[in-house]
Amino acid sequence: MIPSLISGLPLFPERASTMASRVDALYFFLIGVSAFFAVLIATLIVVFAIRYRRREGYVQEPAPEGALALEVTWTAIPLGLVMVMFVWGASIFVAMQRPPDDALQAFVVGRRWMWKVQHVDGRREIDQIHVPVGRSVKLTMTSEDVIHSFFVPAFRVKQDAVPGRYTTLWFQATKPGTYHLFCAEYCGTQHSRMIGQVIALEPADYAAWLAGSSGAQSMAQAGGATFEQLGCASCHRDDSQARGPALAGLAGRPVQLQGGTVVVADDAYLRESILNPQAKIVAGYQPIMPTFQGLVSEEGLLQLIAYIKSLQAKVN
Amino acid sequence: MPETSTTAGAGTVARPGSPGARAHAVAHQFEDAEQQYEAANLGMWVFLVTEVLFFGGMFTVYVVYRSMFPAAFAAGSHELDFVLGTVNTAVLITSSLTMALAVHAARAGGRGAQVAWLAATMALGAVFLGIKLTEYAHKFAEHLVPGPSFRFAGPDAPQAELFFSLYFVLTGFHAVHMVIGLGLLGVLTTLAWRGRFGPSYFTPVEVSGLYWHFVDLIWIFLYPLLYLIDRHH
Amino acid sequence: MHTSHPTISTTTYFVIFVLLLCLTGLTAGVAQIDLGRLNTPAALAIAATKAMLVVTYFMHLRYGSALTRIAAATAIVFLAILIGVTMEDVVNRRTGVYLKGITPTQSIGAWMDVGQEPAAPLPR
Amino acid sequence: MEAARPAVHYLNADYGVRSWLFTRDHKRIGLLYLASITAMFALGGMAALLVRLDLLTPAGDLVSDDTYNKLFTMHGIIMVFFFLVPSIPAVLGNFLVPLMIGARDLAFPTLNLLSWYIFNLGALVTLWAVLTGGVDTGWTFYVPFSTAASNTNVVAAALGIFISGFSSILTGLNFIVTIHRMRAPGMSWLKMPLFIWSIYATSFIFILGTPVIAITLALVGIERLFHIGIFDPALGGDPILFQHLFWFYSHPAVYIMILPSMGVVSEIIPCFSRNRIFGYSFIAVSSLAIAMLGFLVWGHHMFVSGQSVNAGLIFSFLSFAVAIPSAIKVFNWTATLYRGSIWLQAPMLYALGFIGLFTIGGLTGLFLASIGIDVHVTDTYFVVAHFHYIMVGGAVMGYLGGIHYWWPKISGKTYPEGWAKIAALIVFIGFNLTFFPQFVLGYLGMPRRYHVYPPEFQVLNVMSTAGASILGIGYLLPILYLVWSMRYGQAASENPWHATGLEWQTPSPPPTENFSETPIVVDGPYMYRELDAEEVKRVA
Repeated sequence: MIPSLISGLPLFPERASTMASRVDALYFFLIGVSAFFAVLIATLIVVFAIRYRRREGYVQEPAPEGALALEVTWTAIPLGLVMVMFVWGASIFVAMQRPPDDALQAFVVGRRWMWKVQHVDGRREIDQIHVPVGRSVKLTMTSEDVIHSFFVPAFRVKQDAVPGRYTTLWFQATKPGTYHLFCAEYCGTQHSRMIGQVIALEPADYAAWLAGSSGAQSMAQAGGATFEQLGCASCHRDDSQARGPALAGLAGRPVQLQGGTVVVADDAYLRESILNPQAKIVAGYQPIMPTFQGLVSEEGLLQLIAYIKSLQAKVN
Repeated sequence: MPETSTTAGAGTVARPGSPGARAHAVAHQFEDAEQQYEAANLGMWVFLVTEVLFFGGMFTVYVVYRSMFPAAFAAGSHELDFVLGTVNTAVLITSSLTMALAVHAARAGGRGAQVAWLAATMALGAVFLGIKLTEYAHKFAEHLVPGPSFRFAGPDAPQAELFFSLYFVLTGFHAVHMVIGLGLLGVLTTLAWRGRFGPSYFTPVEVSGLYWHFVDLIWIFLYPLLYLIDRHH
Repeated sequence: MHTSHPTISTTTYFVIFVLLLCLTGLTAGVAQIDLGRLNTPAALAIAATKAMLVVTYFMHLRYGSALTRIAAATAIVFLAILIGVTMEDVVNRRTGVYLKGITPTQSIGAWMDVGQEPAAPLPR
Repeated sequence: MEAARPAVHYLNADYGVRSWLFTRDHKRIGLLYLASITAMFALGGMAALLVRLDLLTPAGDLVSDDTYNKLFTMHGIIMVFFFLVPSIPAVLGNFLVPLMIGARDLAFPTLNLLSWYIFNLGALVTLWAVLTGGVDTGWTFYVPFSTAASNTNVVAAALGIFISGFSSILTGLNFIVTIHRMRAPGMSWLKMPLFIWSIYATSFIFILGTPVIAITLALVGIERLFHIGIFDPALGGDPILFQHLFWFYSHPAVYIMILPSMGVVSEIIPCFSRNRIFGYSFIAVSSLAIAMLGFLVWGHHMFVSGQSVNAGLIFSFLSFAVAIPSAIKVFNWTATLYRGSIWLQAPMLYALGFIGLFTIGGLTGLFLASIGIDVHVTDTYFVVAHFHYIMVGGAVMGYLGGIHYWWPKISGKTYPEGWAKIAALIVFIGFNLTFFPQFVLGYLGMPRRYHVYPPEFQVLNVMSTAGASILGIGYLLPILYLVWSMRYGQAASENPWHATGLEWQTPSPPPTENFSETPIVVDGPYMYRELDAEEVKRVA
């Protein structure tokens, strides 16, 4: 019975993203180093314990207090090794933080206890997300209540979804299949049931999935409707009557603020400018915009941002 | 039993000094009054280190939020009573002076002076708390207490609520420290009245003084951080 | 008995007291003047000076043992670590753009920018 | 040198409940703490047992979701704040610090007793919170879950921890002042036993870290109680700021647990190797280095929290740096065995077991410091396994080793050596069986705090639960035979291990005043040789 159990026992998770093999390579390196030192220490202890076990007529030698050369050696070697680990781990992490520019976009809102996903074309999913193999996907995430964490073990990626701000995560699936999606940040009663699936499809299958049962408003369209409904266009317009900055082509570009600082109009900036307009005033404009805190839902915000980004597409 | 015959590298010897070196006020664990004094003094300083970090947690929250919402903090600060805050600073500084003089008197041994300066310190502490309560009452009346009844005009209302949360938490914990200090001073005054302190024994007055000055120190920083943001507007 | 702890004369206490009152007046006055981004640093510098006076004279740090000075320094160092490292995160995470050669728009000193004059008064 | 059991000692100097409840004797207070934390350990252990039993099946059939969440929260809060943090400092530290430095008591005996009452008050408030509905936030109290979402007794639990924090502060304060001001003549800093160094470094963390967790939990309680926003994201508050404040204490808290254990091991290894400790000053200084550096690495708990990338990289770098002093200690302990005369009594078995488990815990810490791997394994069972290797494999092994080593001094009786060796072996085996499979589970991706889990994780979970039952027996045995030995054990001599150190120069159990005369110190610690009269005179 035991052997059959062991043979069916997985030791490593499936490797289904470009990041997975990079993380695993470092993992195996660390296992190698750890095993070497663990075995070394264990062997020394056992050998010493047997070799020097209570001897008759033992007299303590006037042993040195220590040996500087030895101390320096066993300080320097681990130090060198951990610095290799640091640089290696940091390079992986930096890559995890840099989504490729051509990544597909999708938006994720965590809520106790479900994952709400919306694709750029407006398609919504709950507790599952379809992605194409071989194409980078960038998720922009937030939460409606408490902190959640989007975790796909097969991709070796994880990122908290934090209420009140955006975080991002990207991956590129390498193998078609259905993979676990876990909430990894404790969020209450059904935390362990806040799970789902990441379904990676071959490009052709993904295209077929996209083609099926569409017809929903795209995110940008929905955002445009909200934009009209809230009367944003009365100030953010292209003519001389504009009391707010023009939005076309804004997303992703640097913005000059009062006081001379320059920020990049990323998602976080756009979100802040809607919810807390006084925080960053664009040079040449008055701080007259009211807050829209409480008037727009988290999904509505994501749609508004998608709309602002689509304005950029028109200009280009 | 191990085969090696061992004894530690230590021996014992009677400590030099006459039996009279251990005065009546020295607790049994100390060798002499000097050691006892130094232990108490160091103990209070170490305690004050923990107090710095205790308030430090709140200061960290303050620094982070002020960096995020400078305008809201300025708007919130404008709602505080500049005059009362300044007067209270002066009151607390004066109480630090009287406390220092009380320690001085305890060292000199004059009973009347000790009691007088301690009582003056308590009176000033009470004045400070009285003024603070008045300010709190105004804030209640103006709906500036964070929570469901909070009302604040202007675009920064949510972040101004954060400012007032910090205002009440910081000044509230400071006031709690003041109350504890008043309690300590009350005990000291009684003991001083009974003539317990003099040149050979004044440690309690001295370490309580350290505590009182520390509470003053915290206020010295709270005053500009809470009351003086963007005053010139 | 406590020969290692010389007493400070009452005159010194009064001098320090007067200095502290003057500094309080100074900080209250300076706050009324627009110094641009220097208002907050000025207020904190004055507060730090007052704190030094209280610690040095009222709390006898100047005459105490080296150990008490080390204790005071330890408190300041670790408070600085708590605030400084937390701010390192707060300041750098807000721009949303990292490690691409783009200078963070906020610096550690940015929270002192309150004194800067906005283009128009805040709407009420 | 072998003195008979003294007629009057600290245990029989006075009788009756009052003589214990109002004692100011550091040795008796140490025993009071021993009683309190043993009770808390039993409660925390029962919660752990229920958690492990529930995880036998993927569907979590034993208890409901909410009950499961309350159980692991109770386990975490009790074990961290009411067992591990006070364990060695408050029990062995209280008992040994004055004895080891040749003092009659701690500097502030009344504060010491007060700290025990405060500890119990905090524990009772927390237990009240647990018994009247429970708490389900996890011991980490993350906002906004703890402030806005949880509808359990968060305020009471936070209040209990807040209160018990003052007992930590008073204990640390007492140790720092005592070690600075009350060492026996001749005991310079570099002649202090390594246990004293580690307790000194631990006290440092008590003093600097505890007030920050106190105010942080107070802010959570205030936010909840008065419905004001402090960390509330709806007002612009920052939940990640809470995490910074929380881990500023809670990461160094791990060193509160492991440093004293390292100190115990540094006493046991030279004694049972009959060797001077190798690299005394490196071990001593590395304790301080760990305490200091420990305050600079808290952000490695937050690599996926959304903190800035810069901060993540800095914290990763510093986390690797803090591994070095720990590695230095392990190498020096191992070198101390070389050419010694090794006596494998129970305390030595615990100490060697400590080195093994701590080495694994420390090495897996490198995986977590490595920011690219941490993204995958954080908040999974990999982290659970790692910190149990440090906090249970490390801290508790050291604690048990210390209890056995000094038991003759504490109780005046010898414990049954055979049973003790068996228990040490059971603990070692049970521990590894419980927690090693969790490393694999974590890398496979099983998140922590999961009540139900995918069926492919079941085999490893069953192994872990089986190990936990063995571990439970291993922990039960010492409680039984140590209590038995208090009544039926053989009387212990003054120095049964023929150890060095001032605590072995006074009778077992020691008199209330510890030493009949103030001892003086000539040599550094761990010198196994006779002193001649000339040397005694020279220092005197």
